[in-house]
Amino acid sequence: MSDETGTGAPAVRVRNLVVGFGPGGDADPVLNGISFEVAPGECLAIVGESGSGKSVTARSLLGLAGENARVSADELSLAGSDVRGLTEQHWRRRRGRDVGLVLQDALVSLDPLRPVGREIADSLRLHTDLGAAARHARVLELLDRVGLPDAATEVRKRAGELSGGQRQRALIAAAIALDPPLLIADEPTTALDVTVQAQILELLASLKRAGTGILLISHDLAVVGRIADRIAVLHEGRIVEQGPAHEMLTRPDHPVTRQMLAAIPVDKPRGLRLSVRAAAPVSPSRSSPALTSPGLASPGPAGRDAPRHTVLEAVGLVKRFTRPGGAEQLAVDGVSFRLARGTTLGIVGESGSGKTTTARLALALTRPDAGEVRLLGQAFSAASAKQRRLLRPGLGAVYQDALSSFDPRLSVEQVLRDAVGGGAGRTGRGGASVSTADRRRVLQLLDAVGLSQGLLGRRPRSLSGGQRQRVSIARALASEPQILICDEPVSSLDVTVQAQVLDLLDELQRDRGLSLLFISHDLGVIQHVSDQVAVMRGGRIVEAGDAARVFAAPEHPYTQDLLGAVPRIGF
Amino acid sequence: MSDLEIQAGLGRSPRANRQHRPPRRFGVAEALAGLFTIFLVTAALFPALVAPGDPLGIDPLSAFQSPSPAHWFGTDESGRDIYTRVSHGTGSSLLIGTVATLIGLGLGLVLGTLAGMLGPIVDFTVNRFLEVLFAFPGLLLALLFILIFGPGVATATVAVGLATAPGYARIIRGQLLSVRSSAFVEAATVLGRSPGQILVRHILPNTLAPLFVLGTLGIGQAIVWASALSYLGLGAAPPAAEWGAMLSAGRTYIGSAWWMSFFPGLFIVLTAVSATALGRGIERRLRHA
Amino acid sequence: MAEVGRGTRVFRGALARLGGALFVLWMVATLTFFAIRLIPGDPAEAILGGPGSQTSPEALAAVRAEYGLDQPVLVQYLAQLARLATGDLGRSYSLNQDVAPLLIGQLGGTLLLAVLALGVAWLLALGLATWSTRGGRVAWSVGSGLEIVAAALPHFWLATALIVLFSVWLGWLPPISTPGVAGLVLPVLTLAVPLAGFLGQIMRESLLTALESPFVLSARARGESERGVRWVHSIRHAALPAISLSGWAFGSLISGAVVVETIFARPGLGRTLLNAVTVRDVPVVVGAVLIVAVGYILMTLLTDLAQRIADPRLRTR
Amino acid sequence: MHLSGYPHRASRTLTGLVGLVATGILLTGCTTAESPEATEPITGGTLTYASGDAEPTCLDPHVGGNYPQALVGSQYLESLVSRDADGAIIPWLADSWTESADGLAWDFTLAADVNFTDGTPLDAAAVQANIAHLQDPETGSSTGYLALAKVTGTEAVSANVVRLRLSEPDSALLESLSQPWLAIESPTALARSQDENCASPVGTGPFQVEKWVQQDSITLVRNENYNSPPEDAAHTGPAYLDSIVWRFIPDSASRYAALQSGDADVIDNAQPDTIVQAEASDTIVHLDAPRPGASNRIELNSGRAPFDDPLVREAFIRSANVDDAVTSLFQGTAERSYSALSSAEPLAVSAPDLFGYDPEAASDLLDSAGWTERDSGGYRVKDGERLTVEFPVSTNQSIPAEQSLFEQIQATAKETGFEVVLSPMDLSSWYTALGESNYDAVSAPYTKVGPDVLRILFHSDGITPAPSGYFANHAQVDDPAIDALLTQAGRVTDADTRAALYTDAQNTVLEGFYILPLFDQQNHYLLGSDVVGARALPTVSTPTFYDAWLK
Repeated sequence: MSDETGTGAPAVRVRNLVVGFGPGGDADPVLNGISFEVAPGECLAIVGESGSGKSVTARSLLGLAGENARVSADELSLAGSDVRGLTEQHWRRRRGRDVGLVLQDALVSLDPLRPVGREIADSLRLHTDLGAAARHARVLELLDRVGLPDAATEVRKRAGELSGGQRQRALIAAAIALDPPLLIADEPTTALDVTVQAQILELLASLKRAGTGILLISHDLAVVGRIADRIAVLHEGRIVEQGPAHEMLTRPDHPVTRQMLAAIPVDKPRGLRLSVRAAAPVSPSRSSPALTSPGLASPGPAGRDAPRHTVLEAVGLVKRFTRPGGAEQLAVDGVSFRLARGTTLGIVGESGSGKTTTARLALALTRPDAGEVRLLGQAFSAASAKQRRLLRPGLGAVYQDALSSFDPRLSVEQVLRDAVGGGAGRTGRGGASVSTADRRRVLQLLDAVGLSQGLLGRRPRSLSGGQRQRVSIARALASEPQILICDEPVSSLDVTVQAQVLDLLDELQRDRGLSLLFISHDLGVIQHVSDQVAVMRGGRIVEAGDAARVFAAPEHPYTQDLLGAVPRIGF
Repeated sequence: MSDLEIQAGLGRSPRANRQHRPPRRFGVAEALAGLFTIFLVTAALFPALVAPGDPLGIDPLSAFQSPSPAHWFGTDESGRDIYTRVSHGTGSSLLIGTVATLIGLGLGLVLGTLAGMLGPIVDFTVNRFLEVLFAFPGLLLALLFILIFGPGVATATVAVGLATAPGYARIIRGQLLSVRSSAFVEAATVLGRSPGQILVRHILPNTLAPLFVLGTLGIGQAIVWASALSYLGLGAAPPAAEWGAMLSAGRTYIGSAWWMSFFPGLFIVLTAVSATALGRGIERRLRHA
Repeated sequence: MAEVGRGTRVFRGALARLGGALFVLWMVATLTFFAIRLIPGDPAEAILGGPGSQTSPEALAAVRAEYGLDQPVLVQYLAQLARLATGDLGRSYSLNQDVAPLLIGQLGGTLLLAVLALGVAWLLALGLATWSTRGGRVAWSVGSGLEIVAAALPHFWLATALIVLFSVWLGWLPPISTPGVAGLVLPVLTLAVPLAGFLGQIMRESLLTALESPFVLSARARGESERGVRWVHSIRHAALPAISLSGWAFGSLISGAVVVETIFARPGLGRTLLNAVTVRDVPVVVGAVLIVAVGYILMTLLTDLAQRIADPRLRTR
Repeated sequence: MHLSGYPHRASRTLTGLVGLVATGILLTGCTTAESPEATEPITGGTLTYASGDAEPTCLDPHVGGNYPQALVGSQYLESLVSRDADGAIIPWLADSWTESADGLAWDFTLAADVNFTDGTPLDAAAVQANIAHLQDPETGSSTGYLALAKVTGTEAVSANVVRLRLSEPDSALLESLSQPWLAIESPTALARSQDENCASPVGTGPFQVEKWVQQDSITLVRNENYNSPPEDAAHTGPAYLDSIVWRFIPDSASRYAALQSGDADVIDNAQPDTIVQAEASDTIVHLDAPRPGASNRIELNSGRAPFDDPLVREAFIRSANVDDAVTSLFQGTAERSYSALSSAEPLAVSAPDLFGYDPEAASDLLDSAGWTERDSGGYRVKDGERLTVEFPVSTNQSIPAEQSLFEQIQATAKETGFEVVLSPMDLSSWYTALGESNYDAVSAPYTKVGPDVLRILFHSDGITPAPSGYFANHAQVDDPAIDALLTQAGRVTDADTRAALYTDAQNTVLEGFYILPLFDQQNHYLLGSDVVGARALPTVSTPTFYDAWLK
């Protein structure tokens, strides 16, 4: 991308923006003096992890930081005019005209009760005196511009009736209805599948080419790399580094930037550490320790190259669901795979491809309508409930939403005790059957997943996402399983935290010779962790094989599309 | 739906947001509610402590006295001290409310558990049954029951219990189903726990925890209902110092002695309000703690 | 999903709902029939004027024959169902007239009361909810406080208070139902206020959820005004749960009508029912219960429909 | 069966012989007392009457026959005879009458050219039809039926002279016939089905039933051809009012509020406190028309323990502080009574000294009766039996003030050691309790003009239930001496002899402590001050609005 800046005033210029909330707001502001500017036809990406203040930045530029927010800046101008201390009325006149906003999940960002056509027409209704007919025409035009085919019918649909991509397009259409010089896109693609993500990014890029200034807010460097001209890294309310995208991605200065870059799994060979090697930090640590140069980790235990025998095998799995209406749907349609000891089988697919159902089948949480799952050479899905229970210790599971997988009433210690103490559950609240052996095991597990004993008493609710995921891994390991089934274990985590968790899994695999069934929508992750890959679509495995081979030379067109869509660093 | 389901549902409101809702700290309302509840409980257990007088002691010559230092809430047509009567009535009113709630909860628990645990067929049946019960609006169910077993405190109490049962049943069922299908129950399964263990360790505790709150909310409603029945002359009978009965007795003299019906009514309302406030408070604490 | 499939599914759904309604009705009839069996004493005697009046054996026998009380229970039950199916609710012991026409006559007044009260309750609730969410902790506390208190107000007490205030002290409104509109004000208020308490709580909760949701943020980001945000976007979301409560509301209104109609001397189902209960007039009570049940079922069906109209998401699913 | 709604009572009333009804129209606290008659009556207007009584299930007082029917019936039905304020029988539909020497036949000459509102002429046949209707079991008449107990047959002596034949002399006949429950209705109308006749009975009265909206109101409109007012009426010709709307408002507070707000012009069953207010206000007129017959009293069941013991009965009576209760509850609107009969009865014997409140005497009596010990509750005990008084209270028949009175008696009697168990119940349960003789004390007000009421109340025949299942002798007085006195008094025609007999009978009853007299049967009407000329009929004190008009 070129750096050429459009003529005229910058779409937005911010100098020393400070935003604080509530009473103590001034003492410890959420945004602590950030400065940036976006020229017309330019895209500035603000990248940071959750809690770094990205969204507040976006909202501050719209005067929507919130009633009890204290916003101050040396300069804050939209389209060349100062917007500091605007009254609510004046702000209203500018919102939508001088700046448009695109939020993350269009399903909830569009009024589910109103036709998208109306939502899009809103800004026209509010800022122009176009008649209904004129507005309608303009709406169709907009939808066409954001690439929604046969707009005429789409306008009458509601958010719920559109696909994720369509929704996002509609939302963008609403934001650009009045061609605002600045478009703020807050994590516009996070909730989307890779292929759709690519399309949306392409749409934004085209808008940029048309001269709109874009402020892209994201947690994912890789994503922004695709369209950003410049990148600003936001960390704890400060912009720690800012510069041309190309340099930022290739020659990062600031440790935080490096850490983020390093954490991107895409194209990182199997076993390469993604996170900093430290006594596994509990959360994106405030003082980020020195980054050790990434190097190839020691090749895993001999097991890896030894003759593989299968530990988990699925044969022709089929699962049907009947929708409320009574219509049947094939969630899983003849899926077969083998998981060899000590290896990782990655299953990748977009939403609705049947990944999760496959995982549940593998865990024998649902009965397959056809086919069977064999665990360590024994019938698993077909076995009696009692039989299955005997086999389960051989199998551990890690879920996407760790929090909901913990009994809200239990503390970390109780959770782990339950897992360790086999039937300990029988004796009411975990504390009841205190056996020092159990206690020791719990501590070992904590240690294994790099959590401090201090957390034992805490409720999972009060832990950070990374910590929760670690606890759930610890629980999965409690029964000394040979197999871990991980269903989207990292998809709700920040990149760096994701990196730590991935590394942790990798370590554990090597130390314990675990076999992993790793399910994710994120090709990058899959590529990084897998020995074998299976690409799923519409309940079928469209392509499977050795990871290296599949990623190097995908055969199935769908796989090729997926790979093509993966956001990569490097130009 | 039942008023209970609404009340209960409200406790589960989404997390607070700075902009519109005040932080869910221990509010003044809850504090006041707490104080009043303490008073009620004291009055119920040791009425003499809060009101030394005799609730039935008549004094014809000082009848119909308006509130005064001597008689805080005034006196009734037989010169009985209203404050004393209201205080001594607390016991019976709370008892009625509590027992009715327990009956309702008990029945609800049975029905709810049947529906929640014994698979789709039972669930379907119970649900239909509940629908049928819901087709009798609360008071009607109570009236029907009284028609059969005749008026009186006992019947009124049971009647209210019955009338509230369907609400409880549906809440409990819902709770059970959501817990059963929750991720942590699945996790326990994956850990190889037997259904029995899971039931004891996870499902029951997580289902029953909210019942306490439900009960608190319910008692308030139950008292209002029971007093309504007494008011209609189908519950407690005078000269019993039951709030509803006192209120209906007082209504005859509403033109000349408003205090006779005002204060008993006030206590009914305050009780119900306190119950609600406390229930919500506890609910929030259970959730966001 | 194919449009055709949807069409048939909707139809099937409607059928299922209708079936469910009929089933509930049948069960209600059955339940009441057998419940009535539990009443102590000889029904025949009750028919002849209740206990106390010592009736001749011949008369009893005659009545038993007339009402088929000498038949086995099952036969009586079926006969009862047959009668109900033909809209025959039997004859009142105490009023010496057929129950069906009697109650139908009473129904109108009660329905009018209920509908008006529902409407007023909605307005009150909506107003309070929107006002109390306008911002500021005070408004919030006041609003929720008012709602909790309102929800806790017993009809009989509220009615008395209103009469004392508006009729006795201010003399503005008649304390009893009079043909005119004035006579409706107090009864309707009495019914509406507590209901508004409940609805208001629901509405505010959902209103807040709506106000906090991203789509409102994006609306604001388009320059939508506060009023716009409320009346164009949030209000429907606030209304949805309240609509789904209408069935319950109807029930509670009927319960309330029993008290209100008695206090305000309004002719109506509730008052008739109460009188019937106090004099143990079984046919009237059963009839009233059945009619209310029918009303409740119709109401829930309507509610379903209303929800589908108000919330397109339900249609597509 | 005859249901009467809260707060009314006296749903079964027989009216009999003799006695003046003090229909003193005390226009208390009424500033409009500047003789309303001074101004010319205005024709027109609608009067709204709010009744606290239960809505009748049949507007034809022949059927059943209770006070609510009498109240409304008095507006559109008329009887053969009436009574003036002094209690003398006066002509009404019958111009004149003669009694045969043996007292076994009465001839009534009917007023000329009187027509029922359906056009049917009033003649002997019409009267015969009415008597037949009353005596027909199918009609289900209770009050009228019993009042005509001695009537064996009727014959039309001529077109307008009808003769009643009796089984034995009945000096109560005229009073019986004066009651609304024996009013004369159009034979054409009576020929219709009972349901029809119940909905719209047809009489000769100043008003006629236009429509009856069940559970709401009865609309009465003026009978334009009215020509049969009783002698004591203030004018002749049609009534002044266009119509009367007869509403039923059981809730006394609402009722009074309605009167205050002008939504009602007349209310009945006024509560003591409202009467007091009314007397204070200058916009409301108080009309006090106590009922004839028995006084309002508590009857003690002498048929079973503990009240089978006269000492215990006396002890109970002595232990009850009625005077204070009446003062506090009725606030001067009711006089304490010490008699078995209404103060309206000239023959009433009053014995204040017998019914004074005297706890000491009471406990002495109990001691001597063997109820010496007291249990933890402070109640008297005898051979392990607690001294308990079962007291079923009909919420339909006892107004709140009365129920409160019982509560106070309960409280004072407790000090002496009686456990009075008050059980409020609906009418049917109440009848059951009485029917099963499952009570020790009961208050069953009884309206019957004249001392003949004593026969009903205290003759041992009254213990065995009548066909209808009702029995009147709740005290279960079974004393041959009293029986003899009463039977004789029922027959003799000589006034002095009867007076003597009834006096003896009353004394015996009072000294036997079978009853605790409380006060006259209260019957208070409140009228808006714009209502002029309303009065209560001297028969059973039901109101008549023939002379009434609205200012």
